[in-house]
Amino acid sequence: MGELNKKSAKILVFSTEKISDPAIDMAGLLKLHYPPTVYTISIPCSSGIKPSWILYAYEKGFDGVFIAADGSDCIYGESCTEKTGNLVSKTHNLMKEKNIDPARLRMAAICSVCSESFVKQVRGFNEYLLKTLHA
Amino acid sequence: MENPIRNIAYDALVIGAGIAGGETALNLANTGYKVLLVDRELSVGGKMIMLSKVFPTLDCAACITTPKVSEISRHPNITIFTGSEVSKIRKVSDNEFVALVTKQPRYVHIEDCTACQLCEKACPVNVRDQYQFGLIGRKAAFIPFSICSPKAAAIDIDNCTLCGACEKVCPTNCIDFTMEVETMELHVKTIVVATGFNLFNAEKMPRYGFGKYKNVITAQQMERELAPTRPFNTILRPGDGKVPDKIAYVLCVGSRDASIGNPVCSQICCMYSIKQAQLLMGSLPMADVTIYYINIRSFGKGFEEFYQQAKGMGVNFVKGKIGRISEKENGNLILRYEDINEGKLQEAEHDMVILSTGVLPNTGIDKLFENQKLQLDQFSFIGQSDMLASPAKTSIEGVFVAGTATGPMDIPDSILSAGSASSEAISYLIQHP
Amino acid sequence: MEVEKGKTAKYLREKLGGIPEQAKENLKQFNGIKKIMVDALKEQDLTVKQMSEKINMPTDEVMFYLMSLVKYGIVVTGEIDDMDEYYTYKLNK
Amino acid sequence: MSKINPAFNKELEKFGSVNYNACYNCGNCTAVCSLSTEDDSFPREMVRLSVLGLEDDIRSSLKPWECYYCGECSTHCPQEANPGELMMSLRRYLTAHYDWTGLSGLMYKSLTLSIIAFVATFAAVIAFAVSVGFELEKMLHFGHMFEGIAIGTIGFTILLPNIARMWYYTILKPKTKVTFMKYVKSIGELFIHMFTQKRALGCDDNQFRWFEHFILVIGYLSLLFTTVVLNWFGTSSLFVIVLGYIMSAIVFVVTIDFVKGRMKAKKEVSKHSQPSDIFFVVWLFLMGLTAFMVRLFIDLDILESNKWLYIFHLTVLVQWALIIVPFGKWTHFLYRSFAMYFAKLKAD
Amino acid sequence: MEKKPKRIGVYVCHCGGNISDYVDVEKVRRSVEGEDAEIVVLAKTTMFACSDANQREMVEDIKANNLDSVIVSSCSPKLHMLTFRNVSVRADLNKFTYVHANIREQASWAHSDDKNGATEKAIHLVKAAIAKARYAEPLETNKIRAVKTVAVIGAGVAGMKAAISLAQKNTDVILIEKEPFVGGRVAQWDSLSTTTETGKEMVKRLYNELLKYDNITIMTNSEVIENKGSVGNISLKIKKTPRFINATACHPDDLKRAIEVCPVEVPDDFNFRLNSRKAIYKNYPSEYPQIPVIDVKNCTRCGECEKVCKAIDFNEKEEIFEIVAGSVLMATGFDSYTPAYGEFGYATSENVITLPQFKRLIDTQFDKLIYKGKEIKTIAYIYCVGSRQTDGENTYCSRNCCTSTIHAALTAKNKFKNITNYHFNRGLRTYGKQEILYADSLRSGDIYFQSYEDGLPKVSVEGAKTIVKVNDVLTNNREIEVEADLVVLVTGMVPRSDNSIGTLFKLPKGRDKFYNEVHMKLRPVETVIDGITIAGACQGPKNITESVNSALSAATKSYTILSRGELETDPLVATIDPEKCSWCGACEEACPFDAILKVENGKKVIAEINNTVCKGCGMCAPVCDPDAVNLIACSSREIMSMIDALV
Repeated sequence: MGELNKKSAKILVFSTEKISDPAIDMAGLLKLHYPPTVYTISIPCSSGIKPSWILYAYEKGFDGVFIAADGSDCIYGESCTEKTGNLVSKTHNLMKEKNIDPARLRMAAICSVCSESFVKQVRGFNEYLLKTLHA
Repeated sequence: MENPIRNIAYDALVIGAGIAGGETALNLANTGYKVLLVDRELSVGGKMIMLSKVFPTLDCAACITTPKVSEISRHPNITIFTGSEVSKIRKVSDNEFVALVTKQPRYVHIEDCTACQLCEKACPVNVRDQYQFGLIGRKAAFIPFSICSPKAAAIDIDNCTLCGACEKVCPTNCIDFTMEVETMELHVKTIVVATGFNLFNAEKMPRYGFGKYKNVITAQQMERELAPTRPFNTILRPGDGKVPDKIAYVLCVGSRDASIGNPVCSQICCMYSIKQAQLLMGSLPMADVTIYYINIRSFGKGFEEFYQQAKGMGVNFVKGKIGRISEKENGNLILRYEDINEGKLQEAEHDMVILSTGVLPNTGIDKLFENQKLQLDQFSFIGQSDMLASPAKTSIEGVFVAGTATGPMDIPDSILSAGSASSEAISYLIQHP
Repeated sequence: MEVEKGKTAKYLREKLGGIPEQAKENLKQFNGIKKIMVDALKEQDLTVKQMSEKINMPTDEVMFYLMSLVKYGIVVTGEIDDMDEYYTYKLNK
Repeated sequence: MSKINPAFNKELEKFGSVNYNACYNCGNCTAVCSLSTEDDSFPREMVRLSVLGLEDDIRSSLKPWECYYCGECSTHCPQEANPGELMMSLRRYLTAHYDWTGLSGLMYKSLTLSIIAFVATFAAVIAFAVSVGFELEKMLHFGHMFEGIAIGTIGFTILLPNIARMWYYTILKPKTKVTFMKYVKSIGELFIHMFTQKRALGCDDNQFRWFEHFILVIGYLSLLFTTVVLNWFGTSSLFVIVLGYIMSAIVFVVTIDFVKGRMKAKKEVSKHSQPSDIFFVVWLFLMGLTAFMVRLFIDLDILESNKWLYIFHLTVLVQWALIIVPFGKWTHFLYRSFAMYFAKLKAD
Repeated sequence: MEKKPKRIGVYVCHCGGNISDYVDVEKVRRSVEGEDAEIVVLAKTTMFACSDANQREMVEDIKANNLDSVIVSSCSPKLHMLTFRNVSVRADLNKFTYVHANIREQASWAHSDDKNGATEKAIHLVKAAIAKARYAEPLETNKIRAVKTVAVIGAGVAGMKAAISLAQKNTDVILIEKEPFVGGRVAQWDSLSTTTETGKEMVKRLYNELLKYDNITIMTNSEVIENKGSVGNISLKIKKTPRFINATACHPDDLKRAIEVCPVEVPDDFNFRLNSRKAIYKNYPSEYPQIPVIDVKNCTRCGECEKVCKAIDFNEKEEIFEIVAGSVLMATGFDSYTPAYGEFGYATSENVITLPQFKRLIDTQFDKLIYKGKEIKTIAYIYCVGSRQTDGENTYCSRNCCTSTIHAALTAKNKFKNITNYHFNRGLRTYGKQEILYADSLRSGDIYFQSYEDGLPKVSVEGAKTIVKVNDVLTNNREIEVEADLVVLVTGMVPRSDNSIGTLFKLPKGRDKFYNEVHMKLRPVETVIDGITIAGACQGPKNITESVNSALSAATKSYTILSRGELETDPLVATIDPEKCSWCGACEEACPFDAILKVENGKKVIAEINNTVCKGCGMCAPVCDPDAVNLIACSSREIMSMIDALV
């Protein structure tokens, strides 16, 4: 595992069952590679993520958390974008309090066919994390 | 001993248990109708269950067929007869057909067989395996293929030496050579014909040397070589076991060709060839794969992108129909063609050639109907009496058609046409109680 | 007619009045080839080509029988040659 | 930049083309053709040029002459577009085009005109016979004279200018640079092809067809030589007499087989026979047969009482020399040989 | 609290090499079997987890080993989660005890470049699934009564066929059409290939059949403006725009005169703006319903029509209807691609039109083909305009245009004299029996040129002539020039530009921007939104037969959903911990479905979840300061233990 850590950062992705998860699946289907230390937990909607989960992930050793948000495609309504934004800023504040680099939490809207964008995002995130954390 | 004639009644008879027939049966059964599904093969699943993966998603074919197949085989409203053929159908009234079904003996009691394969081990016989398209042998007591359904052994009586070894080892005593042909008279209210298609027999084009040159195979055989339960456990050319590294696909073998009597485009060969080419590039990374085509017909959802993806992976696409194939001493093959882009005659050497054979009608179905005529179209596919507005209707009221029995179709279209036939059949059953 | 379970092959044999000639012939041939191939492999591991030369049989037929023997577990696939072209086959010990 | 002319196919239809518009450009015809090579790919190229009506390209092309019509391309054409027959009709089209008199084209396109020509020549022969009072000696003498004069006149006034025109269209006009030395060095090609039709051996349909053709050419040329130079009908040399018998027999026996083929129209090459093809073989047959009979009657000394036989022979001869040789299919024999020669000049 | 440890069974699927080629499945099996030995009482690998044989084996294993929960590690849950839930049910387990791990799309395929990495990831994913399974409890599904009514949106051939087929199955249908007339695209065509019936006749036939069924309500000029509820019980609000014509008082002659006197002229969209129509109009004489309509947007209220016709009634008001349907069938069709300004001379050359315009042109002309006062003799068709783009967004093939163009070209040739057709294509795609049409066209003398994407034809104007140039692949890449009287751009099918209905129903779109099905082969007409099916060309380019097939498939699916009258929905809703909650109202505010009630439970005021309304989105969870809200199956303890397993 130590070997791997040098190559790629550990990233926890919160994806959503109906929107961003299909995009991540399709990234696999199209063999768009990304670091294998990117793990996904799928939940119904990105606006249902508790800040405490994110903080817990850092505590346990994740280098970064990525929220693959529903964006405007959310099947539960348009308020999703705003609510996800709110919980992210709430978490950022909590992170600052705990002296965690807020840049270790990223969010992007991933639509159900945004495979390439997902891969680009996590690759970029991985590079950032490697630079800042394992330099 | 006389054949016992059984009289049984169902709401619907579905002839052919391929993907279209299976889907139709499921749709009808899920809305509460009793369905009889008849197939002449030893397993349901038709041609699709024998495929490796499917375009354009590269899902494994088994991942899509097997759950459907298992749902079909478990459904309380569906009765399956494998190894059986419908021999006669008579319409007796608006909502009644009488069908004669002949069931060939399997010599194995399916319900008792656990597919333990002990009989297969004990059997001394070796004959060409029809489910691997002759690439490898099988026993006379055998399980048709690993994902077949019903998953039970069968005895190939034509090649059996009746030594009894299988019986001796069978732990459940399910092998029974006293089985006889069964004939049944069935009463059904509606019929869905889903008898699928035949593939062109490449031996009818001697200039391609299929059957003579051992390294010229059909795409159906390559499909087996690529499947998870593949005969050679890797890709080898059947002529001498060499790992091929220069592979050619010859498209339109038996399609778009009036000179052999089939001017129709088979509409699936381009795509399955591109799919196989992608899979070959995956399993033989050093190999060159060339596809010789007239026009690439990647017209469906995601197909054009799939074609572009293959180009991106390095599959060569050459515009030009192959004229002749000749064999070299070392088993390699010389392909003669005109490279249309250059306007020049060319010869190319490949060590393995795959013929993408076309779709032909499964003939003879119209002969089953006794007192009404099942109309065929000009290509001998089953005729659609109202092709645009009711594609599943045939010339006989109450008889519907699903899948490739009406003409070439890919899997998604077959499934949609099965949905269409189911809809018509359900409406018919409701309107003719 | 009652036939004892597990001995029904005899019943059919009697009913048909013997064994189909073609099936018998095919079995005899297969057993012969199997023996020749196994004997050849006892001496050394062989590729399909080498086997073909050794037992004087066309390569495509060797391929069919040898692969069937692999399937039945009598023969196993060995190494591939330096050119990554031909596998050798050996007896399953 | 090429401007296309879709009306060309109407023109070509008059020369006997069949359905070539159906071509979907798969190249199968080129690929099954055993004479097609990387540097010389046909017939699809010719089909395409014809579909688009690119006449300049067609006129400058030698490819139609390189085809010996084995029919494989048509047998295997997935669109049943008949590329083989197209090549045949292109040869007729080119023949018409090379011919400065324009008569070839007229006769290809109009059967009536051809028949009129045949009837007119027949009438001329009768008129001549009447004018000499059906005197056998005079007729025989004239016949012999006619052969020599006709060969010379037709050769110099029609065939030679036409060959020159062919040269102009295929070599000069496309601005192919050929040195004089090359003309000299390559001349062998002309005679080899003229006498052997070597190229047709490449057709893998059957070697027998080439052999028949070869024997026929040799037989025909020798018969011509025997009658014109050695004066077969007038000679008393036993050698010449026997030679004439053999040669004429070869001509009519081999042509019987050809005629049978045309009639049955089973093979691809004879499915779409045009009148000009039929005239050619039938007249060749009649020439051989009547020549044979005439000499036989001379030897049996019964020609005097059967003058009509000679008149018939003379009619066939005159029609052959004045219609079929200059304006009919006979010219193919010449153009093909020159095409091989020109192709050699163009090569490299 | 802790009960006796769960007994969990784990299956690791090879997927016939799809997984096992990159992931060491045996290693995955060993690592979970070893570490969590107490609860993982069984760990197996299998060639195809989804095969019938393995399903049977699972049922036996569950019973023999007394398992509480099973995990299958295989492909995406979108494919086979339901398959394995059903396996659990057959072994008498509750379906919600089943947990799925995706080690194909998210491990073996995504990391096929790194076998070790893929294997490590797969191990973690399976462990996370085990962590989740630890807490998976049996749940009761919610049962809801299903309304046996289907709302079919769009009355083109697909929608009409679906409506007829559902009505035949004794299902109530509400057929909603945004346009004032039914028939969609097919009504715009006269000649159709493979039949002698015209498009208009086909629409007429279907419309007359619609009228036969009492259980079909046709609503034209109507639009869905609101969507609430879920499968089985979907409430729709429909806005019906008035026609301003009183159908009962209408005398056909008067109406004809009303149209004549109308002074307004607007571009006629039905004829693809080739000509103009009045503000009171009908697109063609036999159009259904057989009442003209007043186009309010363009009507100047000059009152001329009122003077000649009593039936005109400007007092008609917009109406709002509320309906309830059990399922919604979408058949909203497609738009034809509009070329960009200057694309192949579009809009810059006056002799350039699109294929739909050309088809309307042939239908409306007789004897001679006249366009802009000029007789047309030679026509150049440029294929793949707006399809198979290399520099645009539409990378897909529009499937239908090759055949459609050839059919139009042949129709023009047969209807008018001396027409010459030039087809500038990129490889003909007349698949299946349509190939015969291509062969016919070649035989009739049509000329085809082919180019690749890097050498598309160029259109230029020289005087009165329009010139098309191309480097023709079929003639050794030679540059060919053709003079044409008319250039027809073969425009492909694109999704409807007005996607308000898709937005309203939250329908996901595919890469091609058409509505996306769940799975092309397993569930080809269903969407991720339960109860909403899709049919026809709104799902992607299709011809009439294909549209009808998909419409009937969708009808079968919608019918199957509703036929039993009762539906089961997932009980995966939010829960409130009454100990922690002390009503602040934040959750109520966050809930988009009004599923949170304020109740008094005897001791204090707390929040309570209305289970039948809650959709389990979880928006209420993060806003709860005392952390009293959790989603079933996605609660903090599950997520956190999964995080533990993934690290």
